[in-house]
Amino acid sequence: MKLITAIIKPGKFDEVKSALRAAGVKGMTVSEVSGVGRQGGHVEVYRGAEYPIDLISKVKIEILAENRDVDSVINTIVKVASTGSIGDGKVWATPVDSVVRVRTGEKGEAAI
Amino acid sequence: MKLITAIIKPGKFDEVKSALRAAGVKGMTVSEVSGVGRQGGHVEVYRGAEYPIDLISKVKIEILAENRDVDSVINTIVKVASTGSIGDGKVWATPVDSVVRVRTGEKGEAAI
Amino acid sequence: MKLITAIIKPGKFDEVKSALRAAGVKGMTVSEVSGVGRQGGHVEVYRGAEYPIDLISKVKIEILAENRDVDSVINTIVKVASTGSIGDGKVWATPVDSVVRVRTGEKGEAAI
Amino acid sequence: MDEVVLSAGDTAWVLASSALVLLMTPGLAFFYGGMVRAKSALNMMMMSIITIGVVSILWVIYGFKIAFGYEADSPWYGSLSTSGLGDAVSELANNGGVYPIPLLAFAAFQLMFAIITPALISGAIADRAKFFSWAIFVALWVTVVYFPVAHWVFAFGNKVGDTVTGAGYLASLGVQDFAGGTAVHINAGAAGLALAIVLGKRIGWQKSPMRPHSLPLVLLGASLLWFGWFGFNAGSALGASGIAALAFVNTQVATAGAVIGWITTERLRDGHPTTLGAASGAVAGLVAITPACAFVAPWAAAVIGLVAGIGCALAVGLKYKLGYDDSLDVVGVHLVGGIIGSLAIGFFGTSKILGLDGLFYGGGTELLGKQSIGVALVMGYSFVVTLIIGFLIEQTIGFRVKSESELTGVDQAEHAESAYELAGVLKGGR
Amino acid sequence: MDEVVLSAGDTAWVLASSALVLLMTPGLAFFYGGMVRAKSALNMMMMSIITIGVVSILWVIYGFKIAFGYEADSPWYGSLSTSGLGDAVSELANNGGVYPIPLLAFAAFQLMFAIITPALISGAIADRAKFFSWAIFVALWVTVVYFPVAHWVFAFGNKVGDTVTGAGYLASLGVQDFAGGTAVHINAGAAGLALAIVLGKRIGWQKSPMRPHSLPLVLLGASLLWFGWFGFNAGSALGASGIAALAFVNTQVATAGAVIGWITTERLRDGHPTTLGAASGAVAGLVAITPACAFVAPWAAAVIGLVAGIGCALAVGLKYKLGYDDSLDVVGVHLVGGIIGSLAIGFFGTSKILGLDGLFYGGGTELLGKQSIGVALVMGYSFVVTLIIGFLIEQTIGFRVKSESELTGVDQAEHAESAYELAGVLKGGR
Amino acid sequence: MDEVVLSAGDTAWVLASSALVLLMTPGLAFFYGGMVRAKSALNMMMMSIITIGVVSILWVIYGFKIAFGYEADSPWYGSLSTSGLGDAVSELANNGGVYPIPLLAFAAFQLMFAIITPALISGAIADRAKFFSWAIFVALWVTVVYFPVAHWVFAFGNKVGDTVTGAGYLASLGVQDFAGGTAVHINAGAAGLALAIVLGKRIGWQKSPMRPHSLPLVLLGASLLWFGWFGFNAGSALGASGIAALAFVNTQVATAGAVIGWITTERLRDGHPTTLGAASGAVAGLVAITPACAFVAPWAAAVIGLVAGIGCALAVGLKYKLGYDDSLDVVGVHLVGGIIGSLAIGFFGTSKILGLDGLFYGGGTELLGKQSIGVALVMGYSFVVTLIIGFLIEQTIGFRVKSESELTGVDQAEHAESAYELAGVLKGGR
Ligand SMILES: Nc1ncnc2c1ncn2[C@@H]1O[C@H](COP(=O)(O)OP(=O)(O)O)[C@@H](O)[C@H]1O
Ligand SMILES: Nc1ncnc2c1ncn2[C@@H]1O[C@H](COP(=O)(O)OP(=O)(O)O)[C@@H](O)[C@H]1O
Ligand SMILES: Nc1ncnc2c1ncn2[C@@H]1O[C@H](COP(=O)(O)OP(=O)(O)O)[C@@H](O)[C@H]1O
Repeated sequence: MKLITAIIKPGKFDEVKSALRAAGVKGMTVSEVSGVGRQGGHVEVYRGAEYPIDLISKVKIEILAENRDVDSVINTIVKVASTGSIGDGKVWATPVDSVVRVRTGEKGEAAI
Repeated sequence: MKLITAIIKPGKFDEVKSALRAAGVKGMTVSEVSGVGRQGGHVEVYRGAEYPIDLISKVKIEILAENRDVDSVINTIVKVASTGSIGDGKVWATPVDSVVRVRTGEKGEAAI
Repeated sequence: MKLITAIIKPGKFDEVKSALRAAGVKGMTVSEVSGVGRQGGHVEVYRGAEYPIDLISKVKIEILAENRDVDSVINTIVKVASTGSIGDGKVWATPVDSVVRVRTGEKGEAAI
Repeated sequence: MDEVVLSAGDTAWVLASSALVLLMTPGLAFFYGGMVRAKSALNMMMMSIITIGVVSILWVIYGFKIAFGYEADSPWYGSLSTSGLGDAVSELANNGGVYPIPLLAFAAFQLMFAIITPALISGAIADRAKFFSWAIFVALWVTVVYFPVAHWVFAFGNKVGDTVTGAGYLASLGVQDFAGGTAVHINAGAAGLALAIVLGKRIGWQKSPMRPHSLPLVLLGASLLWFGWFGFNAGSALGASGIAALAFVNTQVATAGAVIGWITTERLRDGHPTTLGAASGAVAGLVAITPACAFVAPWAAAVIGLVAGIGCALAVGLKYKLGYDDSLDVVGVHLVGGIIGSLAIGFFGTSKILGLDGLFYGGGTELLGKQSIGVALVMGYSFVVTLIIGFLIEQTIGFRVKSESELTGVDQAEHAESAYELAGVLKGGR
Repeated sequence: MDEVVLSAGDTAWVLASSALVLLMTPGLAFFYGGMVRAKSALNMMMMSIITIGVVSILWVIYGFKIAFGYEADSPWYGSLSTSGLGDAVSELANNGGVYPIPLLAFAAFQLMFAIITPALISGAIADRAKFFSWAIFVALWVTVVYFPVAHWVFAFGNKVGDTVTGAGYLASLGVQDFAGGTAVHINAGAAGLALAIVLGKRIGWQKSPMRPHSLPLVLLGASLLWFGWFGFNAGSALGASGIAALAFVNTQVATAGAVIGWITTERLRDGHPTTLGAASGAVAGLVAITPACAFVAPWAAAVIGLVAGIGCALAVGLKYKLGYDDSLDVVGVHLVGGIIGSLAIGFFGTSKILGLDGLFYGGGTELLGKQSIGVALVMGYSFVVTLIIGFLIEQTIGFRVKSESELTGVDQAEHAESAYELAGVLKGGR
Repeated sequence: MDEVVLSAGDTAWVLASSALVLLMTPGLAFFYGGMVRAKSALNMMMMSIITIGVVSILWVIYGFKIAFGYEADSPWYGSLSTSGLGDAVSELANNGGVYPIPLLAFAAFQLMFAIITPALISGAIADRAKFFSWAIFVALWVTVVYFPVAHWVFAFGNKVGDTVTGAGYLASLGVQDFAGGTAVHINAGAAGLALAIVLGKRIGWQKSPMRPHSLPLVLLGASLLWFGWFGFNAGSALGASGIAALAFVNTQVATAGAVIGWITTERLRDGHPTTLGAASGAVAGLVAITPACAFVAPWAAAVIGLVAGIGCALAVGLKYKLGYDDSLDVVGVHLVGGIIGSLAIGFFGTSKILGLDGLFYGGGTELLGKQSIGVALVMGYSFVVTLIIGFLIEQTIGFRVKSESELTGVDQAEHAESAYELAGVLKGGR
């Protein structure tokens, strides 16, 4: 069992969600985050005072996946979320020791 | 040391927090997330245009716990957060290499 | 490759970000979270009814780092984010199996 | 008798006042809407909006005549006939004397009172009412409660020479209520209590936190109420006169006093003067001065405001002791404030202004006695009849939403909408 | 002829009305601003604000004379000269007769109409217009569309004895439009359609969700519009008279009817009565009663409102069928509502009030015929000329922002600002 | 001399104006409240609300008499006695002549000016003032600064035949200030500078970002200010006259000019025209036209507005150069705008309107000289006395919150509240 975490551009979220569902991913957990990276920010001006805004809005997707699905999930995300311009984001996978479904108490594969 | 992550229904958060405290958990980090899963969403209608809302509001709890406490923490969450209806959420545990308390620089068990 | 997660006080975020950049960290992902811990909350009163607010606003920073940089990144955060008062937060590191840059598909070290 | 001709100045003031009083109902929607949680803010506001819709239509059909008709010559109701307002373009207002303003201006002004009164009640049943049932309730309630009660209090009848026909019961008795302490606030407050009992407590009441989701919205609502209330009170002079100016000054001063009274109470009791307290204090002061605004001197208005601010700040705690979930304190603010103001006339009323002396000006307890009758009659009638209407609706089409809907938020269940979508990314993430 | 002297009462009402109508444009800004996504809320509101700026200045320079001058004695435009308003302190208003109000009060009142009309159009091009191009558009549009059309409809000319010079074409024809069904709403609605065509559909239209980001803001806007509209309609009597009171009552009743009409349609069609529907219904009712408000009886106003509420609720779906992205339904609400109201005079107009009988009062189809001419002429002229202006701007300085800016949000691109910063921690995290 | 009888028309306009001016103070609360960070929005707004409370009460006790009494026959203050407003129901206003409006209407109208002036000052000390200390400051400041200064400027004394007693110093000198450029705006601006110095810079000033947390709220505030300002300026005619209409038109035109002036300056200097700039420009224009609105022609009003828009847009940068943290630019907008407007009378004033010619109309520099005296006297007095009051409070009960409270947010520390709870789940997560 792995946890796949993807940071992507907000505008790509709907597409990625659909693609993942089409690829058989049944669930995911999503949140709004801000990213710092190579991608530059923008400047806002209020009454002449400049505010450099270097945090950029991103969407974070977390997906629990069985080991055999990890690569295909990552590939799907990379393929759909990529625009080729700086700031497209990262995807990474981390090991998971155990998973439980709260509703039923089912564990492991059965829980996702 | 493990990191326990739980995705639960927002309405259950207060109860879970109290139960964890009662069970001796001293700290946790909480955020608002949206979930996609088996649980259906709802439809909103604005001037006749329908918007299917398939992201559902959830609360994410992250708890650093010593290995020996992991099972009991997970069990507490599953017990309290379960309503028996779809969408109750997941709990998972991942390995942690090291932990530091920012205030004191204490490491490992002493840090949580 | 490791994922370093830091929970710090919001007021310290700007300083930590600058220090990390100065230390060569090129990217990070940031979100707003709420913390429960030793630090007490406060009480709000609305029409005489008291609401104890025990969730405290924190900032969560996630940084993918190569193994050799992990300690220095953690040390930087601990040094800069510490005020010496309760609630300064935690920093922890977890193992990462693989990382991909969405834009290019680059993997591992090249991806961060 | 000289012929009365239309006064453009008086008409201008009454029209402006009517617009101001209309604005109070959206103001109330924001005041109430900001006080509930984000998940039921829309429903809270919609209860006010639909009230404007329903009452305006009924007013034109028969409401105006039940309240201000005198043809039936009854102290309890006006005439039971259609309003026929359409032909009234060149008629002047007639209510215990002929006023130099168009009858339609009078009808418009009084309509706004008939709208805000039921809207006030909605605060008692926040977060849990079925929208359609609320609309039905409003239609029934104005018909059997507000329209008649407005007749009792505000209808001074048709005066020909010295003969007056069709004046309302309390009006003929000499109960004083300049702008609606009994007919509007006590009436709504007692009804609020009844409905809070009918619908019962919200799930999690006194357990889950139910904080106001937007205090700026609350403050906006209170501000629009304050602004509009100048129309409510000073407009009730039905002309741009010295009495209107007195009512205006008193409205301002009493409200100021009540703001200070409420937040001082909070400072002493809870440790901090709050924004919600200031907004609530303003409304309490406005309520209390409403019946009295043209009968007392400005210094007395300040005192009445101060007393109302302190009194209501203490009264809103009652519900926790007595165990009814009057969610947004319709009882604590409108019933209590209305009673304070109505009785205050008995103490502070002065003959220098309107020929009536209260207790403090040596007028004895006669006026106070009459005021008490007005308070008791309206309170009792409104409470009992509302209880009956409420139970009828609850037993037939149901008044309260399913508990599941209440938990998710009544906005989604009743209106299929969310108040805010600020993130812009995770549509409906909440 | 008796000399006409200034009436303070009439002046008071017209000044108050002018202030009320000014407030409608910020009201519109909030109504529209709440309906778009958070990332373009500021731009939406700024389109209204700059309209106030541009039109006010042009009005003083030449706008007032193009609309209300009679020196050129043309049915199509007033005089082409500078307004010279500065010297007019003691002149009374003159428009088909001398009104006992200062000419400057009349000029101020009419200015507010000239402001809100172009502002209404902006709803059709939400989320994608260059701010500077919009400002240029407004300047051109009022000059060649609004000012002349206002002359056609609202200029009753200079009456000396029985001779009238310089009255507008539709005014002399006997087309009735009390407060701007043709000149304001049909005009803006047709222009909105033209601009929606010029700018094209938003990226992701009908695919990405584009939910209102703040319904409380929408409701605030609708409330201020409603409140201000009493000045718009009842103020159009240019005095505090019985006609003003009738217009006032009708405005209230029609709006109430339309709220009920719209949300009932929603309830039946979509399953839920919504807040956006109630707000939209209110505006539809206000639009529809605008031309008719002083010509019909209150019961008819309720019917007109009801019809407009239902009609506009159905009409807003048209754009999906016909494929133009009229983002905030300027066509569905203002064009359709304006047509309903303008034609309604032909049915419900009654001689009991203004000497004109519509079809339902046995007046035959004559009035209806005239009304149709007014509707068609204004609609056609506005649509064609707006199309030309729009294309001219698109071809020269460009009217639509880059698609990248549209995706990030036009607020950042055009104004370097974000509407909200509620988190307070992660500045600009969005 | 004919007996003066009450004019219902004039009274209607003054009452409506009083309500409009009251609304300006909540408007200011939103304008300021939106501009600060979410964590101190409530405190910002509460400073305005408590000002309404404190000043209204003091006005009734003694304020009105200090400002407008003439019994002491002093150019520096009115009478030092209780106001006794309660008996004044049938008295007409008397201020350099008898006005046909109730004295109480005049008192209500002027009260609203006494309220907003200290409220304006609060913008200079955003995010860091103790609430209770602010309330004490307001009470002291109106007593020793506003009430006397209002006497200097606005009190035209008691005229019997040709003898005038008790007129204010600047009024008798012939310094012109129609609606409060000196008494209100320069007065508040100079006081704001003094308080900004007393309280010192906010922690993190010019380092941490301090972005407005809600521009829609800022725009709402600016809109209510604009709307209410018609009462402020046109109401200052104390009647519904041609002068009122001129003041109305000029108010609109100058504001439009200033919106354009400010955002054009931004476009050229910073690259983008902003919403905050448009809102700020509107307020700058309103400020600048205030003293001049009844003395100049509309074209001149447009020019004054344009100059004020540009001038204030440049002036708000001064604080960064000079190093005082006038947080919301009370100096840059009110002091600078007030000076521009007051001096503008010396240039653009025209005898065609009020019998006074400025420099550009060949009247020489006499008027300009008098205006300069008015500006200098009010500015100097207000600055010095405010500095003294401010230091007194700081040294005794303390004026600034603890730095810890400032960091967490003054709302929590002073009011135990949070402005927003939109999430609804993680109560108090922020
Ligand atoms: N080392 C890192 N650790 C965690 N998140 C990162 C890291 N580097 C980048 N990110 C995330 O990825 C996003 C995109 O990174 P960026 O460097 O801007 O572009 P790209 O991925 O195309 O090279 C950032 O906004 C941030 O959220
Ligand atoms: N594969 C997954 N990875 C990450 N989070 C998931 C996954 N599946 C479900 N979730 C989270 O768990 C929540 C509940 O899942 P759902 O399938 O709706 O119900 P249940 O857990 O009762 O089967 C989802 O809303 C989502 O936040
Ligand atoms: N066991 C834990 N698991 C996850 N997060 C924790 C844990 N304990 C504390 N935290 C986070 O760290 C923050 C600070 O912890 P706290 O106990 O208040 O102070 P300190 O770290 O100074 O001892 C908390 O607000 C919470 O966000």
